[in-house]
Order: sequence, then structure tokens, then C-alpha cells
Amino acid sequence: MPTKNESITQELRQKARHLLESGQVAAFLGYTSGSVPMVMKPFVARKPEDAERLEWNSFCVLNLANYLPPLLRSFEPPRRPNDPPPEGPLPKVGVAATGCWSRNMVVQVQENQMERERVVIIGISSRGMVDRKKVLNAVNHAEITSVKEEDNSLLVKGPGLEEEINRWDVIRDNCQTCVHPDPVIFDEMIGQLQGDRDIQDRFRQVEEIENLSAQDRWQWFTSEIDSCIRCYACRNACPLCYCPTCFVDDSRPQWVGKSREPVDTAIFHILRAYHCAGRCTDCGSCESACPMGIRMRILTKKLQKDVLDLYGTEAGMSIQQPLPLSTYKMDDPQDFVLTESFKGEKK
Amino acid sequence: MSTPKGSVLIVGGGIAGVQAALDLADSGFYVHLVEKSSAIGGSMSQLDKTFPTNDCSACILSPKLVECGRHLNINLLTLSEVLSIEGEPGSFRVKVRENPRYVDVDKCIACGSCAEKCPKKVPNEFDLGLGKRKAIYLRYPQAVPLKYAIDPEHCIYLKKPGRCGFCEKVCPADAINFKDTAREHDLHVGSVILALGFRPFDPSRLDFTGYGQFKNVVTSMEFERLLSPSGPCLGHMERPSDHQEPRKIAWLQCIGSRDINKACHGYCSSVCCMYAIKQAVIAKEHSESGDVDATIFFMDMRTHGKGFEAYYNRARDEGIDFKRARVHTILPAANDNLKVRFAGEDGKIAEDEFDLVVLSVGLETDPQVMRLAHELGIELDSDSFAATSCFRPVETSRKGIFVCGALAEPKDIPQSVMEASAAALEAERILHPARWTETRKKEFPPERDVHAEPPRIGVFVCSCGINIASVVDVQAVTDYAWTLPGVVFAQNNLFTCSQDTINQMAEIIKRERLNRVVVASCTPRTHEPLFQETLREAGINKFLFEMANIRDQDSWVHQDEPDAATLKAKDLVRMAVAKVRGDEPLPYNSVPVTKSALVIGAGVAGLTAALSLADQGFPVTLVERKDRLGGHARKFFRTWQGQEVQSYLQELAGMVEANANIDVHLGTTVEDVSGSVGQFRTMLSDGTEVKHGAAIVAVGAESFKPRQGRWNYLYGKNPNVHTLLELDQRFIKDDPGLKGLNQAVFIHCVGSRVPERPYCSRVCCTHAIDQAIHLKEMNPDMDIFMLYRDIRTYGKREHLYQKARSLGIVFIRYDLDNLPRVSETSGRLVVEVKDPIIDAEVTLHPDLLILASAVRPRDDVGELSKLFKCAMTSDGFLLEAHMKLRPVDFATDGVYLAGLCHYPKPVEETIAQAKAAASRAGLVLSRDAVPAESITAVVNAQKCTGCSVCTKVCAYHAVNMDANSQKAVVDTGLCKGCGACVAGCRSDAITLKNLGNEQIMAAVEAAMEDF
Amino acid sequence: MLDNKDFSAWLSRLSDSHDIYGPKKTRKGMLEWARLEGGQLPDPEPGVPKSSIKTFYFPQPETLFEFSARPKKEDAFRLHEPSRHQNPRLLIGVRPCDARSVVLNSMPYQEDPYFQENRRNTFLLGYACSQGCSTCFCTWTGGSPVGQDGLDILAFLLEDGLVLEPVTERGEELLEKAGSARDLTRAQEQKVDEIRQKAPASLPEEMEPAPRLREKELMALYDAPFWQELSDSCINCGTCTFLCPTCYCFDIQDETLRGRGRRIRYWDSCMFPLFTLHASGHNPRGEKIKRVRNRFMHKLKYFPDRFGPLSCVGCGRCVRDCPVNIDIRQVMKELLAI
Amino acid sequence: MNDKAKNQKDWEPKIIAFLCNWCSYAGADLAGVSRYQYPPSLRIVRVPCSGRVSANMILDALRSGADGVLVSGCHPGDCHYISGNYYARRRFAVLKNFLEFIGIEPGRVNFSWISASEGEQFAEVAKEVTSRVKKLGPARHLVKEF
Repeated sequence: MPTKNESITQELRQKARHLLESGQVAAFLGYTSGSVPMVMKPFVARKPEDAERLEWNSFCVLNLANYLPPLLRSFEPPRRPNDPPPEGPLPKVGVAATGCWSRNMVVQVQENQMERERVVIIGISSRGMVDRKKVLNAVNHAEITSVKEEDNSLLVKGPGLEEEINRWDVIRDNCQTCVHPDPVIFDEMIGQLQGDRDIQDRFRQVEEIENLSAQDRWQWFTSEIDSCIRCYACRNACPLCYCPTCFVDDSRPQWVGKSREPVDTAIFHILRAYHCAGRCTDCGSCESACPMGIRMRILTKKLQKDVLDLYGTEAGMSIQQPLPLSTYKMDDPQDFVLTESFKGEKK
Repeated sequence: MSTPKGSVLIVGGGIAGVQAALDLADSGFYVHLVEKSSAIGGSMSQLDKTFPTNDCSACILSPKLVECGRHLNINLLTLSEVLSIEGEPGSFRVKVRENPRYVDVDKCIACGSCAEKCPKKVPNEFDLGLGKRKAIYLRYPQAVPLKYAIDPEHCIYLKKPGRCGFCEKVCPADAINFKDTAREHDLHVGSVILALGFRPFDPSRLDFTGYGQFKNVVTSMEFERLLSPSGPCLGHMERPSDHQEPRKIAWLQCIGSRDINKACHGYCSSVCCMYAIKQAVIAKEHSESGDVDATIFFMDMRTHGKGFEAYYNRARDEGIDFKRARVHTILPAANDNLKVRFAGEDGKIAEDEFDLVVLSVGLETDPQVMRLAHELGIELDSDSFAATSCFRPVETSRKGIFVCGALAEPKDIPQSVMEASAAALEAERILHPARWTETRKKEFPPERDVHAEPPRIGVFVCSCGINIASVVDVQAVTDYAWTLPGVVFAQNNLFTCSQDTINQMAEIIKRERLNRVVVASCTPRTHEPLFQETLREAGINKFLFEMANIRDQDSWVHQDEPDAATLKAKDLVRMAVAKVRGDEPLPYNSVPVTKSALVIGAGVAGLTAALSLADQGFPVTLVERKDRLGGHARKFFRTWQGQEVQSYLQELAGMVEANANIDVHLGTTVEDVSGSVGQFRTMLSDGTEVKHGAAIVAVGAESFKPRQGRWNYLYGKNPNVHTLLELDQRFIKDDPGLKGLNQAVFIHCVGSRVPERPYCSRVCCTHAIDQAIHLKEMNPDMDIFMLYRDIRTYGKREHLYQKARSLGIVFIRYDLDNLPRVSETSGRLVVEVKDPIIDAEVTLHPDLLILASAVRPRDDVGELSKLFKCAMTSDGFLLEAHMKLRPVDFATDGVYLAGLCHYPKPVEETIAQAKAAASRAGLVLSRDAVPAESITAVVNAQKCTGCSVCTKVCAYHAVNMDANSQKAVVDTGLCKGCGACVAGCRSDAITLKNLGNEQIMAAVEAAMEDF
Repeated sequence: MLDNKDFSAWLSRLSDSHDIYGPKKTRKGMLEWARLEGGQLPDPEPGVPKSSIKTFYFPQPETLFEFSARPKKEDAFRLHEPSRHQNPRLLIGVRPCDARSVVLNSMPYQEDPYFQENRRNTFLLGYACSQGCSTCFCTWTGGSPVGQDGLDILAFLLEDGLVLEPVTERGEELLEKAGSARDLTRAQEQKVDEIRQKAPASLPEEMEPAPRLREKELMALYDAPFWQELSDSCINCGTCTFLCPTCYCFDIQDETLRGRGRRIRYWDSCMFPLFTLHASGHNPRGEKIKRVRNRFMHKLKYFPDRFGPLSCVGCGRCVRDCPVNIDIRQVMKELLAI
Repeated sequence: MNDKAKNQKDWEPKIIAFLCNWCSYAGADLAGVSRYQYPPSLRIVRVPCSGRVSANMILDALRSGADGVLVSGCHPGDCHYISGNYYARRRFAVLKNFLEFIGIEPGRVNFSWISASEGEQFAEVAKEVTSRVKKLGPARHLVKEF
């Protein structure tokens, strides 16, 4: 009896092979397994036989949307910046997408990073992905050489180590609080849609910090990011970060220093997160990619919370719904404005 | 009439003359501006501050004067007088005598060494003799033209040739010319505007004032000079006798006004109440000791203008003592003080002692002007003001010759400015076929390409008289500027905006090969254009310029912290220098003009404005929400001068309907407005889209109907209680029922000057009194009582007040804390009120009770103001760009206002303002293109991700995605340079020219630099 | 032979004159370099700390000099040395692979005063690895779990203490101050020998890539098809390069602040698109595949061609922490397979 | 910012004020014209519109050593550029919460609406912001030092 992920893998291979064989897509973007346990390799199947290498399991943590725009571009005929777009339809790319990935694809469509027509989305309703760092913590950072996955548990092995871990215990924070596991746009589905999940405390992590004093919040923030080595894995793993020149690399003016000095690191993380405001789908790629275990996701989660509270929108729910920071309402909340609070006092 | 001349003669270089000159010269006519003194500026240049904003008079006037002095199409003729005017509208022959200045204006550099050396001291008439000047002199520091003149009356050399002549010896420019003689000019012009102004009443005619006998009795004009930083005591308020700061000052109102006996001036001078309050407020501010007792003796407090009542209230709160009493003697007291003896309202005699007495003297016409008027065949009225009529407020008795300012009637600055534009309009109406026929075009020298040059920054630090220098150590700031990177020149000036400094600046820019300029003075909002033009004249692009606001935002707000203020000034200069270093030359963009106008509201204002433009050949779309023309005025009986309003209104409406250039939309409102000056697109409720280059908002106001609440007085409950307009209706119908009445009572200020509506409605006093007179004329036996708070029959309207009294109409004053009480017994009205003079309750039984109710702004004005992005006052009227000098402009270019939506006003003022608005709109419509934004967004395609945030946040649809590159592109014609796209862009791919992140942050980082 | 007590006592004596660092578990459970105060011992975890020791030789950032950024001021743009760290540093628990990276980096940085100064000022007390980790492959790159290159002292950890072997003279001198050293028991000697034998064997079989790669024809490697798949998964982050002990690329920037300025050198990564961006806008390594290829070609071909050894010590950090499992070991195999 | 100055009791903070040209900058001018006095702590930077002010600018002000930041624009509906301040309002609302979330003290970064006719209001805001910042003391968190 195959596990859920094994059967998803099978179906994924079939669909991908079919898309490639039938020439509907020039490539299929998925995952394959690699040389290190719990680390999956984003993989571009270009030939039908490649499809057999596709794999789906609980360690597909990086958002594939991140790869789409450049991959699509790679199939366009080379042209100079101001040449007219090529005639006729351009090659398509197939891709597997969970809820958050698909919502990032929506944002990318809204932000002209790709055309919906050019992607064939194979939807997968997410059961949540496993946080490798949680697994390592669970075995007290012992050496792990293999992980066997069942539907609800992980069998972890290493030199002098054999342990079964409850899968849900090591699911990533973002997946544990995920409300929309279903893809919002897709061409085909693998398995059923499970519907929105009812999460009472989806912002618990954020609220805990909100309740601290300003001093303690600063303490938390600085100690959270102090190990940052400025490798930008978080940025590069993010499907929203596609600026040709990141503000980090601007030198006129230099918004932020490039060294590891605390202020520079802080400003990098503040602006990186702020640039995701109203766009972030909490896919958790940043956190999963970070080699230093920094939980920068909490920052974007805070922004997600406020945008929802203030403007009642969540990123990527539909292509039509405008991005919250490039629109407004006459009666948007403004009690944060000093002169408005004055009025309050006078009344 | 054959094609008219394209030039206009303006007589009088005060603010009115200057405004008229600028309007005409900017809309295509050549102007000869004749001024009898050696410099333009008139009375306004002598004032210290102006009410109700307390703007520094010189500061707001100076840019206009300089503009006038520099204007290519204005020919300044100073020291000149008009001798004769022959001809007719469209073609007048004018003889002008230009008296000798004895100083060659082309050579004089105004260095002042002549005056320094001149041995002859004479009283300075600019300071009304309080100070001294030399026989060779400058009228005042910011004089335009800034050229010295020799006063032949006193010059030793001219009296006895061979003696003296020092000036000639010391003049470095060899500008002295004792042989100079009078010249006569024959001017051929199409029209003439008289803006000859007024002269302050000379109180020595009134011996009770002790003026002339006691040193410490001064006129209000003299007191202005005592307050003024450029005055005899450099702004340190001193009294003449001992140069001590006065601690206790009295103002005596109505000196030479409202006085038919001694002064034989029956009229009200209409500005004295406000300027007295202003002087009292400023005196308190000015005093170093900080405690000045100010008392104002008055009969009626006449604060009937926009923002005046609030100013009055604020003054009362600040502890200025307003005494309703008539002063009858002033006696000397110990150490040059003065005993003021006066009769209070209750008739009791009282006495008080003051250090200084200021006589609020009225305005009168100068006898010389009377003579000139006589020679020119201009009819004057019984008060010796130019005779005009309510429906033709700026037309004199002689066709083609127009009048504006105080020559027609005493009035304040905004009113004069309005009339100036209105007079200009009348001239344009006659001469429009000759537009641009006699004008010359401004040619700037080619601009030096500074791209390759390293920054060479010049810093000019202004003292602004003492406005800045009294708080900020300007020398220290100047020295500091020298030490800043890129600065190769720094200088401190007394008035950087004065003509000589301006010219000098241009010279310095050339000499020092400056390629960036910083001026540290006042606010760029008023002075940037002036300095920028100077850059152009010096041959560099005007955008290589920054200002550091060390006055409005430093010296004025940190008066008690000179050190901190100086430190801040240095920071501000450093910031400006850091910013200007990155400034780049920008192109001068322009937008083509749709040569048609939209006028909203078809009341008297709207109709007048529409006609005024249509007559000049500009197509006009006239929008009226009601289904007929006429607006508020349809309810009026007659003007205070007695002309019937309805017949006039029919005539006016008839002309509008008949005019082919006017497209009338009745029962229509404005739905949406897009575009901007020159290129508006407006959607009307009837579905038409109107393209227009300018818009005039004249949506009027409503009269307040006190249906309930404190001001109800049984209105709407008892049939015999009317508002003024309702009584007018009965007059119009000639209702016989009115003749038989025994008693009528008027209650003034119903809903005006009250907490919920703190402004004065300006028109009701005159209107009510005129109605009372009309009733009295219908039935002389009728008893009429006017229950009032202050009678505000300003200007010539005062005659009505006198007439009413002479007809036996009874005036009883009340105030807010004992209002008249109105009741009815068996349908009969009973009015009780306390008469303060006999100090007793009076009970009246009127057959008719008339409520002089307020004029209130329309509730939907807010919507409209949003559509045109115009501001409103707290009272709910529309807010003009500048209370004093731009009374019909909005802050938004290309949009103007007129009529009651601006503030309550009588029909003659509405007409004048409507014509003024038309004149201002003409400035836009008369040209093919208006300057467009140069500071626009620009895209760095290499950085652009094509995410289109910029296109979404742009309110002007100026940013779009290029179909090919899928990168943002900016339409510079549409871009207004707001920068919303810049802040929205995560990639720093779109930026504003000269307002890019790098430059703004350079300023910010400079602000934080340690010393 | 020192037992842990004496070892710690020795360290606390040294800590007066030296700044001592060693691997410690962070509150997040990972092993990372930390300051060791008063005789504190490093955590005896297997494997290498998160960051390599290049942090000590090649700090992030290194201030090259400081200056006043106020034109016209007397001291305008006069450069001066920043006040540098004075105390000698002693790093405890350095793994032989890390130690060897210092030797390798010294080759290109022969002339670099900052690097050399830091090297002079830093003493390395290494811990021999008794057991390789799943991601280790030092033996492939010419190193050894018990290698001495770059170390001043090599230590073998035993249950009851550690066996310290001086490697350099200055190591010798340091050790003299250790005192109270006891001679090895027979058992201990055997244990040490056993480690010497078994440790290398615990690693994947040796394959001497350096000489074999030097023989390879460059273009053949350059055009190898597998680069495409490799770069398909790469996200171009700097994890591999920043964690790698032998990646030494840097960028230089002048920072000015409130009238003062400094020139700093900080890590750069050949994975970043801007790494090779020309002022003209042209970018010779604009595409991801070129950057990925370059990183490995540099480590496995260009560097060996120039200096001999691979620019890799087999610490396995990049393998362990690459978010998309790009594995230099696979790359070596692929290249050697050509 | 030199610490000597900061430790002094009579320390005067430096507050960067980004004021929109059409309303708040004019309001600041009016405060001057009406001689409303306020502390000499503001360093006013004139921007065309509050919609021009980005998160980067506010952070850069703090990074450069500003003890506080004030951004002020036209009242909603009065924007000279139609809608600039509406977008600004959203950006600022989100940014302010976020900065406070990571521990920037409430009161460091302030926003206000001040019209051209609100000179007194401007002085009030200037006083209020200054006193808030004074209570907090010199900024440290995001100030770049070397």
C-alpha cells in the first residue's frame, strides 16, 4: 500500500510525462531527491523520460514559483530589450503547485512576471512540509543518514540512531498555521481539494512577540537575526524577490551596508520583509533556505497579519484582487496618524 | 473702432497698479506704468505687516514689485505725471512728464556711497517725516527700481551750482547727472487704468487729537513705520518723544472718517478697524518687555472681511482692550504721556493715561489727484472718490478709462487687487484684438552646459531686514557656508529679494562661474521663482537651485532661541548644499492650452465671468445646477446705491443667452474633473465632457434660515417674521401691505458672528438699513428699530447709516450675552431688548420683524473643492491661494473663484471679483501653451522589473508599461512629479528628476552630520 | 597528555594574554564559533561548526582604512589605519579541514597584509576527527581527519582528556606553558594510533581528483551537459560560498556617515549576478549556469592549475547546508567521469 | 551623533520631517508667519507629496542618526496629487506597526496630516513629536555607527 506521497509521486510522473510527450509543455518543474537526506532538489524535467525522476515528499520546501519566470524566459527566443515580443504562442512550462505556491504564481501574474497561459499547473493540496531543523532538534542534532517517510511518521536513521518521529510534530510552522492549503489556480489536480483549514491561532507566533515590551521585541529581533551571514538565501529562495538590482546592492544611495554589522543586518531584514508586505503567502521558503536557522518568516507573518487586519486582504487569493499596497480605500484606518489621535483627545 | 492699440497706460504704482500691470502684461499687452514717486510700491510698501495673516508686507509685495520692475512688457515711468489724455477707447494719446532723477538709472548700482556723503539731511517722507534721509536717496530698501534719486527741493548743488556736488565725486559708477532735465513722453495706448490710491487723512485738522502738538500722538501710518524693520527705529518699537518702548498704547478709531462735522468725511474708511487691531497685536508681539497694554477706542468694530472676525476674537483673547467710546480730548501728562478723556457708551466721562496715542486715520483722495481727475474729465463723487456704479464697479465716467483700488472708495488690499484684475479685464475686453501686437518676448541667454563641471555652489544668506538677522546669526551662517563642500562663494544680504541683490546675484553667478545656487532666506513657496529666473538670466538652468528656509521655519519659530536657531540654520544650509550638489539641469516643459473656459454657477458672478471671457473670443461652458440663470441675485430688490437688481439681472442673462461663445448647461452639475491647467477634462451630469484650459468656480452661497434654535426668533412660526431676502421679495412685488405698518424691527447678525458661524456676513447691515430706509420712505410714520451689535456700513455705505438716523430710525445695540427676546401674545409680536445707552429694557410691538440672517456656504462646496483639489476655510468657504495678493486664484493652477462661494459680499464686489477671475483665467487662455512640470519621473529600464506598481499608483496615468520591453515608461506631459511611483517602486527603478532618493537622502544625511 | 581539568586551567591562564574561541552549541542547537572565557572548553561535537574559520582571517567586514569625508576640513580625506584587534587569538577545536583551508587561502593571499596579519595573530589548536561525517570528504581533497596542515597544535580527544602534539614552533612554545602534562599510558597511545588508522577509513574511498582534473582538457569539462541540471536547481544564494572555508572572494565599498568614511572589504559570492556585472551593463556571467559552473571550475580546475591543490578541503559545509542539495562530490564524479 | 551631546541633559533631538510641499510645508510656513513657537528639533525636508516618502527613506533617516522621523501630508481628500496620501497612508500604517513590532519605540516614527491653513496645528505636532522623542532619548537601535 503506497503512502499518500508515493501515490502523488506516481500521478505526478504520469501527468508530467504526458505533458512532455504531448508537447504541451517544453519542461516540467518539480522535485527530485538528492544526496543528502531531507533535502530535495528542484528539478526541471525536459524529456519525457526525466519525468520518472520526479518525486514528491514532505521535504519539497522551496517554493517552485521562484523558478518559473526565469525558466519561462529561458524558452523565449533571445531578443534585445526593445524588440517587439515574438510572434505566436511561446513554449509553456508545467509545474506542481501547492496552495501557497499557486498564490505566489497569482502574485507573479499580477506583477507581470509571467503569463498565466504559459504555465500548466498541476495542483496538489498540501499536507504540510517537514522542517528539517525540527527533525534535527528532535534527534538532538545527531547525524542523520536516512529518513523513511510514512503518512504520519518519519523513520530517522543515523550512526547509532533509529527513531520514529510523529510527522505533524516536525511540520514547518507556516504549514501548521496554513489556512489555504489548496491551490487557487490550477489546470489539473492531483488528489482532492481539502478546503480551507480552520486555524484558531494562525498568528500565535506573531502575537507572542507583539505582547512583549518594545525593549524585549528589539531584543528578540536582534538575537533572531544576529547569526545572519548575509548570504541572501532567504531573498533568493523567495518567489517575490526578482528585482534585477536588490536594494541591498544599491550604492546611490546606499540603503544598507553589506557587512554583518548588526544595524546593516537589521535594516536588510526589515526592508526585505517590508518589500513582501501584502505579497507574501507565507510559503516559508526563506526560512527553509536559511543555513543559519533564522526565523525571518515571523517578520513577513506580522505584515501578513496587519494587512489582513487593516485591509482585509490576503496575497494571491485571486488575480483580480489588487495588491493591498497599490490600492486604497477612502476610509482606510488611520488612527496611527498623530493628528487623528489629537482629534480623539479633543472629543 | 479701427483695430485698437495693444498697450495700456496705468497711472499709479501701488499694489493695484502693479497687479493690473502684471495681469495685462502677462496676457499679451504692453503696459506703461506711471508713478509719481521715485519707486513703485505705494502705500503697501510702507506697511509693516498685513492683516489678517500678519504676512510681512514687504515680503509678499516685493516679489510682485521685482517681477514688475523686471517685466519685459512693463515700461516703468517713475517720477512721472500724466499731463493729458486725448482720444477714445482703443486709441488714447497720453502726455506724460518724467521729472529729472539726476541719477542715470543705467549706471547707478545703488551702492549708497552718494547718500553717505551727501551733507543735506531732510525729513524722509517714506517714514512720514519720522526719520531722515539725504537729498540723494532711495525711497526704501527694496525700492523698485532700485536707483537713487536727487531731491531737487533740497539738493545744495542744484540750488546753488558750484557748491557741494559730493555725490558726483564719490559715485563709482559716474551716475550723477546734475544736467538731467524733465522729459515728455507721448504715449499711444488703447486704454487707461487709474490706480492713484489714497492719502492718509491729516489729523492736524482735528485739534482735539493734539496731533502736531504732542510728540507721542502719531498717525497709524506713522506707527506702521515705527513697527517696520526698515523704519526709523529698525523695528524696535519706540515712541517719538524719548525713544522709549511704549507700554500703554491707545488707538483712536474713525479719525477723519464717519465724521461729517470737523473732518467733513462722512464715509467709513473701512480698513482702520482691522489695521488698528493688527497694530495692537503686532505691538504686543514686538515689545521687548512683552507687556504692552493696548486699548482701542471705537464706535463700531468693523471686521467684515474674510478671516477678520476671527482675528478680532483672537485679539480680544490676547487681552487687547476694546473700548466702545468716543474720545473728545487728549491732554498732555507727565513725562510726555497723554491723558485721554472719553465718553463711554453710557455717556459717562472717563479718563485714562497712555504712553502713546495712535490715530487711526482714514483714507482720502489726494487733492493733486482730484485736480488730475478734473483735467482728465473723470467724475468724482461727493466724497471725492471716482464715481462708479454697483454694476460697473471699475468703470469711470469716461469711456475706456478704468479705476481700481482706493481711488474709487476706501478698501483693503485684496479688494484693491481684485479690482485691479477687474480693471485689467475691462481693458482686455476692448483691446483683445490687439493682444500680443506690442509685446516683446523674454529672451534668456543660452544656458551654460554645466554637466562636466564640478559643483561650484554659491550661497546667499538673507537677513530679511531683521526678520532673520534678529534671531539667527546670519554672519556665522555665511561663514559656515564657506566651509561646505562645493561652495565657492557665500554672502549675506539685507534683502536677498531686492532688485539690487537680484541683479548682483546674476553678476556673481557669471563672475564666479557658479553652477549651483543656494538661497537661505524665506520659503521657496513664494520666492523660488524669483531666484530661479535670476539663474536663467545668469545663463544657468533654473533647476540648479535650492532654498534653505531659515525664516518661516527657523527665525520666526525659534525667536527666543538664537543659538539653536543659528545651529538649525547651519543645518538647513548644509542640507540645501548637499541637495543642490546633485541637482541637474532640467528641460522646460510646456502643455498646450485648450483655449476655452468652464464656469460653474450662473449667478451674477458666473454670468459676469462667462461674458467677460466670451467677449474676448474665448468659448465658455456655463454650468448651472438650477434650471434657470441668475442664482442668489434673483431674490434681491436693489443695490445700496438704489439700482434695481432684477432688471440688471435680466439684461445680463439676456446677453449670456445671446452670446454665441457661451454654451449654457442648466440643471447640470460637475461630476468629475481630470487633467490640469491648460488641459482640464470635466464630466457634466448631463453626460457632456468638456475640455477646457481654465475653470472659474462661482457656485455662490445660501442665506441662513433660522428655522429653530437660538436664532429662531419665531421665524417660520409667526407670518410677520421675515429674512432680508423675503422682505426684498415683497419690495419687488411692491407689496401694498407694507405701507400700512406702524412698526418694524430689524435684528442684525442673526446667525453671523456667533460661535457656530464666527464670521461676519458683511452685507446684512447695509442691506437691512437700506430696507429700513425704503420702508420709511414708503411710510414716514412707521417706527423702525434696528437691533444691532456693530453697524458695518463700510465705505460709502456709511451714508445710508447717516441717512437712516436722520430719518429717525432708531438703533439699539445688543450683544451676545443679552440677545433680544421675541415672543408673541395672541399672534402679536413682542420684542424685548436692553438699551445700553439709557440702560433700560425696551419692549417693542412690531408688525414686521426682519432678521438680517447670515450668508452661509453651500454644503456641496466641499465636493467641488475636492474635484478641483482646492482648499476650504474652517467656515466652509473656498480658500484662495493667498488672502492678500491672490484673492481670486486657487492654489491649483488654472482654477479661479468669484462671488459668494469665496465670502459674503455685495453685488458690486461680486461683479468686480468675477471680472478679476476672468482676467486671471485670461492669463492662461491667452497663450498657446502653459509651462508644464519639469520635475518628472524617469525610469531606469535596467532596474525595472515591470511589476507595474508605478502604473497602478499614478493618479495621472502618466506611467505605463512599454508593450515591447515590458518596462515602465513615463509620459512627461502628464507627469506631475508627485513621486507616488517612486515610493512604490521596490527596485529604485523609477525616480524623480532632482528629487531622487539619492538627493533627498543626501540632504537627510547632511542634516545628521556632526559639527 | 592533559586531562580536561588541566586543559581548562591552561586555557584560563592563556585567556589573560589570548582571546580564545571554540565551537559551542547555540541555543538553536547548531555548532558555532564562540568566545571561550575563563577556561571554558569547546563542545566535543563531531563535525565542523556552521561557519568556517575564515571568519577569523577574513572578517566580515574588514575595515581597510578610515578617513574624514568632509571636504575643506583640514583632515579631509586623510586616510588612517583603523585600530586593530591586539590580543593574539587562539582557536580551539579546529578541525583539520578548516586548518588546511588557511594554508590554501594563503596561496592567493600571499601578498595580502590583512590576511597575513590575521594569520600571524591566530593560533590554531586542532582536534583530530576520530570519525568522519556523512558529508565529509577531506581525504578526496588531499586532507586528512588527523591532518596537521595549518595547525599549531593537534589534539586527540580521549575519554579522560586530550593528547596534544605540537606542530609548529609557536605551538611548541604555547604548549610549554601548559605544564602538568602527563606521559601517555600504553592504552592511550594505542587509542591515538587507532584513531590515526580508523578515521581516514571512515570516510568515502579516496579518489585523488586534483592531479586527474589537472590532466583534463578544459573545454571538455566546460561544456559538460550536467551543468544545466545543476544550475536548474541553484537559487544563486551565497550559502555555499559564505560557509566555504576556501571561498575568499570579496568586494570593496566606501561607507560614509555623518562626515566620516571608511573603506571596507566584505564577502562577495560568485553566485551573485552582480559579481561580474561590468559598469557598462555587460555581464560575462549573466546566466546562472555560467556562475554555477565557474564556482566549481574555480575550485576544481583553475585553482589547481595555478596553485596545485584543489580549492576545497572537503569539510562538507556546502553539501550539508545547500538548500537545493548541490553536492560538490557529485560534481567531482561527473567531471572525472568525462 | 556624538554621544557627548546625547548625554547632556539639555539634549535637543534631531528629527527629520518629510513634509509635503502643498499642505504640511505650507502649514509649517504659516506657523512661522503666525509666530507659533516650537522646539528647534525639526529638520524639514520638502517633498512633493507624502506619497513620495518610502519606507527606505524613513529607515535611512534613522540609519543616518535621526532621533525621530515625522512624515506629514495633506489631509485625506486634500492631496494636491489626488491620491498620493491615500497610498502613503497604507504604506505608513503597515510600516509603523512593523517597526514597532521589531522593537522600534512607538513615538520614534510619526505621521500626521497638516493642511496649509493649520499653522498652529503644525506647531502642536512639532511640540508633541519632540516631547515624545525626548522621552525616548537618543535613537540607538537603527543608527549606523563606525
